[in-house]
Amino acid sequence: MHHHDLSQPDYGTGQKKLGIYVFGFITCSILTLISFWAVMSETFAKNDILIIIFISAIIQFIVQVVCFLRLNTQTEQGRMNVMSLLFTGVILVAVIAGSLWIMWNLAYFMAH
Amino acid sequence: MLQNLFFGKLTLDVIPFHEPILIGVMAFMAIGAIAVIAALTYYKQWTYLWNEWICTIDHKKIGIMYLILSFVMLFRGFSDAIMMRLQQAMAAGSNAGYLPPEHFDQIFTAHGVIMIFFVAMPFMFALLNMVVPLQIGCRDVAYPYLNSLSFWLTFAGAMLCNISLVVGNFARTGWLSYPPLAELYYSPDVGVDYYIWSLQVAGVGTLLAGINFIATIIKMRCKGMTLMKMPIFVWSALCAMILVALAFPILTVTLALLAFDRMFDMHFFSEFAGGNVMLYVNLIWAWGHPEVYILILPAFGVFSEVVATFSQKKLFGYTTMVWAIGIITFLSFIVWLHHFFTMGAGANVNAFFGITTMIIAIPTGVKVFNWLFTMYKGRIILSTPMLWVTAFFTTFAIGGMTGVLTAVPPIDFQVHNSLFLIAHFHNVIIGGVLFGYFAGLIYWFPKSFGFQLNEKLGIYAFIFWVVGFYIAFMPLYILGLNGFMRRVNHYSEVAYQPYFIVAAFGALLIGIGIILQVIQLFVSIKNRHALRDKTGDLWNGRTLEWSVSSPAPMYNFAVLPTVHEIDQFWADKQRHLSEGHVHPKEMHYEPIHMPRNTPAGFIIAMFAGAVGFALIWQMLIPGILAFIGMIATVIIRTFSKDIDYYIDAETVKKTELAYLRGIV
Amino acid sequence: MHNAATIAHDHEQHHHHDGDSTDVFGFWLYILTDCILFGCLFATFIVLNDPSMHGPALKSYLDLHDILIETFLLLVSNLTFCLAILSIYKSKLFRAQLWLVLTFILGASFVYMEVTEFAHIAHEGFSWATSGQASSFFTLVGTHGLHVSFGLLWILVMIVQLPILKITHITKRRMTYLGLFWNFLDIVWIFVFTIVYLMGGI
Amino acid sequence: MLANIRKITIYALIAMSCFFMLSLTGCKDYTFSLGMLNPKGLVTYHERKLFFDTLALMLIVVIPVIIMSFAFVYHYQVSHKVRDYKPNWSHSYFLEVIWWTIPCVIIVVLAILTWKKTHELDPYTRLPGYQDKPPMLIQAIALPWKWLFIYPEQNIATVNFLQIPIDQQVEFWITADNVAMSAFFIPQLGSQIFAMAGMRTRLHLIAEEIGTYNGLNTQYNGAGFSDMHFTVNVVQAEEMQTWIKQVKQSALSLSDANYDNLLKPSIGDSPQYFSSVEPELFDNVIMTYMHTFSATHPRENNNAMIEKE
Ligand code: HEA
Ligand code: HEA
Ligand code: CUA
Ligand SMILES: [Cu+2]
Repeated sequence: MHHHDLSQPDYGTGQKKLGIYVFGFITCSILTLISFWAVMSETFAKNDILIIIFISAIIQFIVQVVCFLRLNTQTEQGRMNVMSLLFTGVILVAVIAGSLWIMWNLAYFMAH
Repeated sequence: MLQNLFFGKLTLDVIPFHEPILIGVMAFMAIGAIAVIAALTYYKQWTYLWNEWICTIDHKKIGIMYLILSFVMLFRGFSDAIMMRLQQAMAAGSNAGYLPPEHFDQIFTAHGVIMIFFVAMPFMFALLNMVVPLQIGCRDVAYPYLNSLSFWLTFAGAMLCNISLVVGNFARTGWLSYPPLAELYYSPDVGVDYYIWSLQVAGVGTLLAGINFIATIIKMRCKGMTLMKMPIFVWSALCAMILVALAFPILTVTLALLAFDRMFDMHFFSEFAGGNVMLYVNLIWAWGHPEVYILILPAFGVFSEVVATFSQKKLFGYTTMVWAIGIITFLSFIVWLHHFFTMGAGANVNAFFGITTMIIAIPTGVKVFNWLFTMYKGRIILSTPMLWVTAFFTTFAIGGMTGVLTAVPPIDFQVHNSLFLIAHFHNVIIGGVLFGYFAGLIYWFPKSFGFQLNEKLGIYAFIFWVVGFYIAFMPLYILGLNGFMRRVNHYSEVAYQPYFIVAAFGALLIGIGIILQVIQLFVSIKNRHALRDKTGDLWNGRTLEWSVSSPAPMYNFAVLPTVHEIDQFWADKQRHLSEGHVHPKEMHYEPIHMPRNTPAGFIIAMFAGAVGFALIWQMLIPGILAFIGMIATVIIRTFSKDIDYYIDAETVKKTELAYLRGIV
Repeated sequence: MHNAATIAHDHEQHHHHDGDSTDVFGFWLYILTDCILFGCLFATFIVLNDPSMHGPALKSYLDLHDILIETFLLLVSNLTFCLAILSIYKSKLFRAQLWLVLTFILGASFVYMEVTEFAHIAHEGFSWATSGQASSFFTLVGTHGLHVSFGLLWILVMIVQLPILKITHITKRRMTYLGLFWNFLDIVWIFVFTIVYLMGGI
Repeated sequence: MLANIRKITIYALIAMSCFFMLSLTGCKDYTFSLGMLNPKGLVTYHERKLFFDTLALMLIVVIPVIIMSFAFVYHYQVSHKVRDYKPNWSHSYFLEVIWWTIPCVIIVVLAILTWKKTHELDPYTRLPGYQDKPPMLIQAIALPWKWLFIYPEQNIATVNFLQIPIDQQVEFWITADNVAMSAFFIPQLGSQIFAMAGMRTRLHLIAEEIGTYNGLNTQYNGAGFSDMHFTVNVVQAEEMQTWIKQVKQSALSLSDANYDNLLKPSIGDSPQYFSSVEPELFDNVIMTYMHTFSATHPRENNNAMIEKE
């Protein structure tokens, strides 16, 4: 921690580099266009569209996290940030998936 | 029109002048307030109050303020409980009791809300503030200013809840306010709005405090204190705060959706327009279940500290303790459905959540065994904190067992919403949470106030509490198994009545216990010189907080400590014993960098409270003004440069030497 | 706000540095709590957006072209904000301000488009009081919009504050906060346009 | 001082158990007949058994825990000057494995039991032993502080009174109208389950003993909650037939107008009997909530009492 150059403190959020930002920006633009195109062109089946837009969204999420939020595991603090994100993610998935499961199950039984 | 913009639905009619009891309460409150104001003016204490307390960002003082808040609110919570007990003891057969439904329903709702949000939660934050920074060897929490904001938000929430006593009324919907009952159609008055906004304001405060403590514990431990060398109380606090950070946003959303339904005609929970009431039940319990573990985890932490100290023995199974806490933390997010097995989900869902629930018994059991074996081959000193722990074992084992019983869906189909459930959770909340917090309070009281509490009165209070508890709540198990439901205002079956009379008697005994605690407090304050803790290590403690004077100096540690092992202070004492002295006398002291007090937290929170009040009564203009005030205060504060200062080395040295002289 | 992690006087910088990293961690935790908040709103939306529900369907009111533009406004503003941060680190105060102004304009256009869209949809007969589905749509998207609006206010404050407080570790830290916040909002938007608009538009 | 504590504690314990005993004896025989402890139906019978099985299973650990907690505290007090003092003994693989394993084993057993019983006693499915016997259908509607029971096959209806034949599996369809979320429960016959407007939950019960039981709402739903009880009469099949004939004679019929009357909030109504029912009433009630898309509650005009408050 001692020898950081003060002009670039990273607080565990990575170094700032123009190249990475531009790369992130271009990737996200392309993925966004793909998603919108998949829906608007009306050439695909519904399931295919769903697969395309969700894969695209997940890749965009990762690109944004890496390129813009600059999460990384280089420093102690960086690892802490990543860990807390992962834990939150696990809980979030548990709560959302659990809720949807419960709600659908209830709706199913109350209609049948 | 203009009046509407300013006052919304608020008119003079909403003040219940026709209710003699409430007018009495109001007069009492007014007299009290005037007395306090007069006293402050007479003794010229206003500036003291403002500078030393309202603006303070010292975690130790904030802890004390949380304690006072909890203590004051306990009287409301308790008088509600007594009123309910009396009503149910009377209202059998043709006797309707003295509380009509609209009062009774308001009382149990207020009791639940106040006990959980404004007694137990502030009590927990009091202990955390009093202890955590000292135990991890740092000078304050990560964000002292945020800490003050958190407290004042909680305070503002509590005040909103109390205002409902005299202006308008409180919700009559139960402490979780299920729609559709909580929707405008069934609850047209402002009760539910009070509920929503007092919890919303306090909830934001809690969330911020949670973030604050996580950052404190993760980032500000003293040198050498790795995660696996933290005192268990700090571990339990960390996990409880992780639960806060992950669960409270769910509460915020849930309450907001309900508020939108009521304020903006939205239809989240109205079945007739594509809403879904079950969604509310689902969401509120996704918060509600972690919430009860938020309360119990710090209590578990207290037990770990107290058992080790008073058995004069190292805590058994430190590593498994940490794992157990971690597992409980995780599991508490995948069990919430056990609160609504009876809502009509299929067998797979019910069985799955039932089983995840009972798994929690395993790590909890492991903790219990570890505590037991900490006592095994120890030298147990039965001071009051230890007495509370002793009572905890049996009480919590029974409460936990009845919890597991309700976790089996077919059993829950019988006992859900019955007094059996009420008995279960008072059993774990009083026997676990309260007993734990009491133990912690007595244990750490000297550290915050510099003197010990009177032991004798403490023991008497303890006995009344424990005996009273069993008498008050065991009958409820029997009633529950006999098909008696919760929230019942009167009943025609007189055979139930004897049980309720016994239960009311038990609550009275608890009341005596509480009175004894109050007397204990006064007696101890009066004799504070005799009870003074001169060494700073009254109980022969094991962790860092006992290595400084009582009360701890402003800056906590003159020199930030370094640790190499769990229970460093204890180990130090063992080593120094042969050398004759515990504390280094000649030291090189340096100036200490401290954050400066600020009124910003208080002001922002008061504005937030005003926004809440304006939302309740739909007072448009005051609401907007208060909101702008809030934002403006935040922004102005960011421009301030004068946020810290140094305590010079000379002052530090003087303070420390005075303390050391006291020991010798 | 800084807590002495050390008392040594001449390690002043180091000390601030440590304190700042604590502070940023705390802000990160706040962002994570916001994730939960949005997660719940998404869950609510998905539950209430059940296709078997009766009543007017969201689909017929959506215009994906506008959404695409909104998406790009936000994405570009993300980049410009990063450029502002880069300028800060290069100690180019004025340039940072310029990038911030640009970010503000992009963000404000986003909010403007969203508000117009809302007004339009509501005017067409799909207002938040129409049905549970409508309520959840407006609340989810609106909460994001509200966050963006707060971000805009914050950007304004930064634009004013930078020349007053100058580029110090404090303003750098605040720009880091703001950056996390702004980027986070773009991430949330990815899920908003995928789950609400694209899935709704199929 | 310590001796003092001990004495006080002992007195306290004695006093406590006295009170507890006292509370148990009060009108024992009579009180114990109202809930799950005195089952009159298959479901409750199984539930009670499960309750005690589970309890016994847990007591295997809980009783030793309670005993140890008293024994250790008592034995190792400083004043007892026990020689055996090991201040640094804080770890033992052997012991820790034991107390991870035992609760695990118990919970595994309990989990298996839970999984099986939850499916067996699932309110939605036919009861064990009655899988292929068609149930009798009764539709229950929670109304503002009273219960309406419709016998669709018999085309009759009752308020706050339920009569069912013995040893006959009954399937309840449950919903609510113009009242907040409620729950249907007959403790001595079986499980409770929620009643919600716009939705239909289901419940299977069977009565195995003739008698009169208490039925009630268990989910707090406003001012009339405490009085939302109904009487359950279990009778022989023949008696059921005569009763149905009797009800058919009733002057009242459940027309739309009469149903609207029931929608008005009222507390503690005595039983009413309807000789006929509008066809599809139950489904229509559910549809009222499912299919309107007005901004206001479909029963806006029926909540006279709520407004009065
Ligand atoms: C601090 C508060 C607290 C705590 C710690 C607990 C702990 C537990 N609770 Fe409780 N609970 C509440 C507060 C709490 N609860 C509240 C407030 C409600 C009702 C809210 C409302 O509806 O208003 C409630 C309701 C509630 C329900 C819903 C019932 C219903 O609505 O019908 C259930 C069901 O599963 C449940 C289960 C449990 C379980 C399994 C535990 C377990 O964590 C208990 C674990 C502990 C032990 C088991 C004892 C010690 C262990 C041993 C001695 C080892 C050996 C034991 C075994 C192997 C079994 N609780
Ligand atoms: C923390 C939670 C808590 C606590 C401590 C208590 C304590 C008590 N409660 Fe309860 N109670 C609830 C939470 C709590 N309760 C909830 C959530 C409900 C459900 C509400 C609903 O239905 O919606 C409920 C409901 C409830 C009912 C309603 C039952 C029904 O629905 O029919 C009754 C009936 O008598 C009751 C009684 C009591 C009694 C006699 C006490 C007393 O024995 C205990 C007295 C306790 C105290 C006076 C507090 C102790 C002091 C402190 C914690 C602070 C001390 C501070 C300092 C010393 C600084 N409670
Ligand atoms: Cu409740 Cu469907
Ligand atoms: Cu729970």
